[in-house]
Amino acid sequence: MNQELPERLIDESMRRVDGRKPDELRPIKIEVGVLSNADGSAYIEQGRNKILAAVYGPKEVHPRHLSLPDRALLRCRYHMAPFSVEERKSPAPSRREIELSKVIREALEPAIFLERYPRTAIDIFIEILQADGGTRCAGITVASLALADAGIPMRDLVVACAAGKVDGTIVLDLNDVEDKLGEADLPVAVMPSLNAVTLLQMDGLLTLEEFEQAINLAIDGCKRIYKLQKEALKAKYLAIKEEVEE
Amino acid sequence: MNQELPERLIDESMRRVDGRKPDELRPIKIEVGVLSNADGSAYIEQGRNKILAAVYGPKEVHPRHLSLPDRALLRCRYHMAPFSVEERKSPAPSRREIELSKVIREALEPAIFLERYPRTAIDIFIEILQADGGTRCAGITVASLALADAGIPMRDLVVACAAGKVDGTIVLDLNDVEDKLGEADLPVAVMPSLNAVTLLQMDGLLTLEEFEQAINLAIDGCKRIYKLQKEALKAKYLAIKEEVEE
Amino acid sequence: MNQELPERLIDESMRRVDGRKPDELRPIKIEVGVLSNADGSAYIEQGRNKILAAVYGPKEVHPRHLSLPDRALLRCRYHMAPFSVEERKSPAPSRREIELSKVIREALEPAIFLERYPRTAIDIFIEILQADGGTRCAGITVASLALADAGIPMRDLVVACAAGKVDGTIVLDLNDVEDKLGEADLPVAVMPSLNAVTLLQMDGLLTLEEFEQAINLAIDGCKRIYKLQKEALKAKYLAIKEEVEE
Amino acid sequence: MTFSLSVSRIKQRQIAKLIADGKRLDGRGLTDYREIKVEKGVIERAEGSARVYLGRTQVLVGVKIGIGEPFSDRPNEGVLTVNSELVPLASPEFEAGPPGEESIELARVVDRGIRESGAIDLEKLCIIPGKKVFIVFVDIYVLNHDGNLIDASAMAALAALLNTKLFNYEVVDGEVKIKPGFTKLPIRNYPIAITSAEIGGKLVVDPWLEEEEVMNSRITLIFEKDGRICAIQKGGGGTLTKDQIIEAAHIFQKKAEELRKLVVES
Amino acid sequence: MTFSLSVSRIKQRQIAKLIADGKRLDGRGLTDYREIKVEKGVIERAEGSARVYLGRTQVLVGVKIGIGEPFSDRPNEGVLTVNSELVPLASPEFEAGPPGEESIELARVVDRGIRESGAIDLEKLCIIPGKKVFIVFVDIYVLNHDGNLIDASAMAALAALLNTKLFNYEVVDGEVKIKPGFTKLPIRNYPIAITSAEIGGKLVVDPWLEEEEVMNSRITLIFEKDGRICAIQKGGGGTLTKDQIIEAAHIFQKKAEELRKLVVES
Amino acid sequence: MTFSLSVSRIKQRQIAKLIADGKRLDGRGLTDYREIKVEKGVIERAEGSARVYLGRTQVLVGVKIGIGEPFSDRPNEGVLTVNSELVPLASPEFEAGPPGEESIELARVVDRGIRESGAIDLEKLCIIPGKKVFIVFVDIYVLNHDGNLIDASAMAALAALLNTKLFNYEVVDGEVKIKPGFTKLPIRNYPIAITSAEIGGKLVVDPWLEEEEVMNSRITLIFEKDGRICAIQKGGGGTLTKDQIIEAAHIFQKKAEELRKLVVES
Repeated sequence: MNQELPERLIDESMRRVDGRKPDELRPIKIEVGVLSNADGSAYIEQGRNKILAAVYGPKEVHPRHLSLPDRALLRCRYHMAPFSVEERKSPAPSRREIELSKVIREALEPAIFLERYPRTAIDIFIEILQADGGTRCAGITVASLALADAGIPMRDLVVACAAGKVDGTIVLDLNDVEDKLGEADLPVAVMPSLNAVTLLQMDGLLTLEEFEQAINLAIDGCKRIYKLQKEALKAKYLAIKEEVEE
Repeated sequence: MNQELPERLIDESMRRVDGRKPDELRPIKIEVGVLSNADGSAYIEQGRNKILAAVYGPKEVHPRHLSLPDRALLRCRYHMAPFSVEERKSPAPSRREIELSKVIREALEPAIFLERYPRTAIDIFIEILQADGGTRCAGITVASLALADAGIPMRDLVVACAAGKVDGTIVLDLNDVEDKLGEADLPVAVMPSLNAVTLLQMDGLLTLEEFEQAINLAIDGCKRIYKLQKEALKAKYLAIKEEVEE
Repeated sequence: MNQELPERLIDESMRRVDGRKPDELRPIKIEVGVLSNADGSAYIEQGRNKILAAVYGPKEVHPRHLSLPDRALLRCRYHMAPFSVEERKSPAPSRREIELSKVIREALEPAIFLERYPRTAIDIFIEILQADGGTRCAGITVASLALADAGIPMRDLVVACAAGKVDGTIVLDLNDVEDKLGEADLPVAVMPSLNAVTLLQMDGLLTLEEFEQAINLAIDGCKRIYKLQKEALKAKYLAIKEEVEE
Repeated sequence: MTFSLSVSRIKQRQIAKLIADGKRLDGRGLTDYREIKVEKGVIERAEGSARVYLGRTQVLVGVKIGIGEPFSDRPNEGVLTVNSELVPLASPEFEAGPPGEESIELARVVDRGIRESGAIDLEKLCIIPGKKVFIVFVDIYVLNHDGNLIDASAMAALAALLNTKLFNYEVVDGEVKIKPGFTKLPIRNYPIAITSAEIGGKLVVDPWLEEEEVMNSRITLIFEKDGRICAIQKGGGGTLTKDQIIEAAHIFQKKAEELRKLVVES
Repeated sequence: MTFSLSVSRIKQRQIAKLIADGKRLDGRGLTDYREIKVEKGVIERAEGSARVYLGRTQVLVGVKIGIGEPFSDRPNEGVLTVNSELVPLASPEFEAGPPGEESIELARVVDRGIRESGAIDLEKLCIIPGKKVFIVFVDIYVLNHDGNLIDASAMAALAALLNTKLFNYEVVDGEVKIKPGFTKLPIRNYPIAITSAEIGGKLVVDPWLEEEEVMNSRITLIFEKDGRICAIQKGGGGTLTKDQIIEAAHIFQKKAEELRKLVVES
Repeated sequence: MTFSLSVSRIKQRQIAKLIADGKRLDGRGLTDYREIKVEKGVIERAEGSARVYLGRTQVLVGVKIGIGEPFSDRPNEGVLTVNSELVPLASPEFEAGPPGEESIELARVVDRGIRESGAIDLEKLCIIPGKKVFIVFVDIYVLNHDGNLIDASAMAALAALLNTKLFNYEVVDGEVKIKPGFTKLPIRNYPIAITSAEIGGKLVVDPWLEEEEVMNSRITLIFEKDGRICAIQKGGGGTLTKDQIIEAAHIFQKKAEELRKLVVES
């Protein structure tokens, strides 16, 4: 029930608790199109995070009066499985989950051509099956692929990654222990090809200089993950192509 | 966390715990038109009570099927701030707040020409910022002013005041300690110029004679507060007049 | 607060804790048409169970969008009074009550000509005033009579009874103690004249042979209660006839 | 809908007209109650219970006894909890779900009558001061709603409390152990609620459903055994005059005496 | 909508017609299961976990172990709690919010299979009698709904329990201290659920979504390791004959044996 | 509706056009705050309180102190709880009921500013390690919503905390006894939130309601007393550039210094 917590988060050779260098991402595995019912879906593993995203829509809005005359209604639910964390989480949405659902929706919204689907709804569901720090960022990364898989037209993929400060050092892509014991966590989402930040939050303490350093590192991480996103999409389409040609 | 409670509520010279005579009201301060968003609003301090009321409407009814074909739907919410009482109150409405919302709505309803606004809603919100006994009465007094400030046509202002029995004596306008330790509390609301009682409740023990004495004293208190209501309304309109004429 | 529990559930002369033989029903008392507001109602006592059922409908559906174009919407609420069991039950519906409401609805549904009343609703309310084991079965038996009393056309009455295993013996119509301490409980509902099982559940451990024996016994019990149902209906109509002829 | 509205208006005028002449649609006089039947002990598994029929209105009250903590400001007193459920079986107007304002008002008015009259000697329900006390759960269960739920519920609650038994117990090492046998719940007062509807300027006692549908307002007075008022509740969006209320108080006081006898002796 | 309704009616007739001939739309025989894949230990942070694929139906079960109080009537036993979430990611029919009747039924049927078969030796989960016991939280998480959630969930729950580890601990001064290392959760039985849909008078095992949409009713039998039935649940508003049920019981018993092997050995 | 929509679009263009020229509809410059008024100690029965007026926006914060258990992973620290209520009195947009996402975000952003800056010395609020600590309830009560609730709420929360008194107490036999008199709540940092709206590519500080209605996105930075950022929250479905954000950070830092003086010295 209780994790053993390390005394130091970065050792003398600048290695982090999981052996990474300060500017190193955790191993990432992405798969697109993993669920048969959803209109689009994707799965990501980033470190020990395991996250599934699904998209339904554009579809009719229920209840009707919520529909918007000039664009699609975008809804998002970030949700943690009861077994995804150290102590079992109650299934009812926590205040944290409600806030994250909001900021994730707002992070994805600028990418979608919502005005093309007035009076419809697009629903994004993000399920955290296992949590290991940085779930909101990985959730945005994978949800953006589920949107693409659903064929929803987008300005760019949205990709997210955190930077932060741990034992006095600015590091990339914090894991659970670094998040809990570190000095600051700065999750950032961007549309890389548009140079646009769509999510920005911060907890902790950073000077303006450290902040600038951290946001640059986070955006750099985003760009590296962006490549993996595009590869995963390509892999999906190749698979389909092969299927069709078989 | 624990108030110190006095042993006697009325001393040998017939003075109450706060120095008042049995038939004396607490100091009252009223202001009309204190919020910019509401259609009407008012604020009252009565002893240590601090209460804000706002009125929205007549306005469209949501959900639609609640609207009435022959008159306006009157809704009322009496609500206590978590910090208004000794021990922090949970924000969820208590059974007491639900009952008081009902009786306050029924106390104000006879004053309003609801039949003039069919298929609309009038919403009354009463927020108890600090509670010191007699909040339902002061809430009615101030809500009635918020209705007038919203320009809702009324048969008369509704004004409320409690009488009760404390250390064997019938007294006017009980404060928190008198309410808790006294023998009876009798809140009354009236439309003074129509000689009509619109709210009547009682807790405690009163003989028929004491009851008659108490209801007479309460109505007398109401009439005194009625004057203060009208002065507060006048002050508001003088202020507006000055503003216009400047 | 604590019932004293017996050591043995069946004695050497094959008598059960309440003196019954293994294949004996508890005393049953049924009355039809006991509430003036409901469209149909009935009351049953089976052992110490005391259960009231009421039916409203066919009637308009609220909210509208729940109505079905080709048949009536059947709704069912199985609910226990707070004082019906050993420890006071919270009034909020428990998971058990929600499941039982579902299986009872599904047990009654096959009997009703729902297709004759498209776009309407039929509501069945079952209130357990006192519980003594076997409430779902007695609830089905009495709800079926309330449906008949409401004049809802049915293929047959539905009647239910449990069999089970207690101290190694297959027995009929388990009471509370037998249910709690016994080895298996098998509630069954049937439409006797149609040879159709409409409810079947089981908890406990039974070999296939025991299962076959138990289901036969349960259905036999159902047929005996079916006679009592019909007598109760007749009694109601005789009473009406007398009233009319008086 | 239009049809039923106008029917109701015609009936409304008819009811009001009759009442103006001192008569009622069901033949009663203005201060007459419907037939009252009180049955005690109808739910054997509850520690106390009673069913009251007031004409076609039917209310069942069950009392359960639990053990729990006292309120911090009353460490030496047992706890009284009154709830009411307007189950949808009882009326087409009632809906399943958490209690609405009508149900909460009903429970709170009955609660006030019991509490303010000191009907239960709560100090005798203290087991270990500040730690363990008996909790008295009074659950009002309306089975058929044909008007005047307050009076029927208050009578049923009193009858159920009069019928309530308390476990014997002993305290061993700070733990409460239940012992065989029971004592009676200590009841020392008998609050009785009397309700009238105001229709066309007149008060009619014990309104049935059709009268409640047309009334302007409602007034309930609860009297304790010595004739003192222990609770009042006005309901409905109409008005009353002070004189109406004071006159009613004298009439109701006598009425309460009659009903008390009926409930206590049942 | 009209369009999809008539499509569904055509499909319904087609499915029923095929079944009458002993065939199914996806090519299976009437008593064939879809392809089953069981993966244990997929969520490392949970004390136990398993994912089951039943054709395109996908269910994840996670087991968490907590410490809490036993039920007062079972002071020497650990507590088993089974919940299910039909998250909206899994189907256009599922909605966020508190569990509905379908979700509650699913959890309770899986719970009954585990509980009635005695699958978990709950007495071994007692830490301090009457005070502290292990709580086993079994959370069913449906990821893709393509029919027969009960069988998939029951398999996933059993597989996850077989994969569950328990903390080592010691009791020091009445407080539980976690010690390094783990033991296995004591499992002593292996309940397997077998479900059929009744369509046009015939029972088809392991219905997929399109069959569930046209079935009249559903019957689930859960068998423990020695072939005894430990739970039954009929679902849906149709009927079955006693003979159908008894015949099914014999067929299902054999089927359960096959599936049990697959789950235990996975 | 159509009418009000087009009005809003005209106003939107007008607001954006003005801002492009460095002006605002209410005459302020792009980095100007509206008039700020801070009143401390307005609710005497609360342990701490303050009301902040930000133009016509009005926020009341009350602080209550309770005693409860610490979090198991922080046995030596008091507990901070921040809640916000957007009561329907404050705006036609607000509805009664459980807090929505906007209300939760507001409370959590204010919470992060207080928590991450270490504003309250929580270790000094420990009474009996692992058992009893002080709980600080910060309740944000919005009374009139005319935009920029975050900054107004954060200021009111800080002002209320600065004004909060703590009971004196002693621990006797493991029980906490309240003694007469008070001490001050130990405050050691002063977080200040600065919020801008992005409209037409420009950032305007302290947006009022009409600006919030037309903004693309919103950015809040909270600064602690030494000028470090302790929390950031971007809101709204628009985008910002990194350069915009970094430039804003420098401007906001100075702004925060000004506001801090105003709140602390009020």
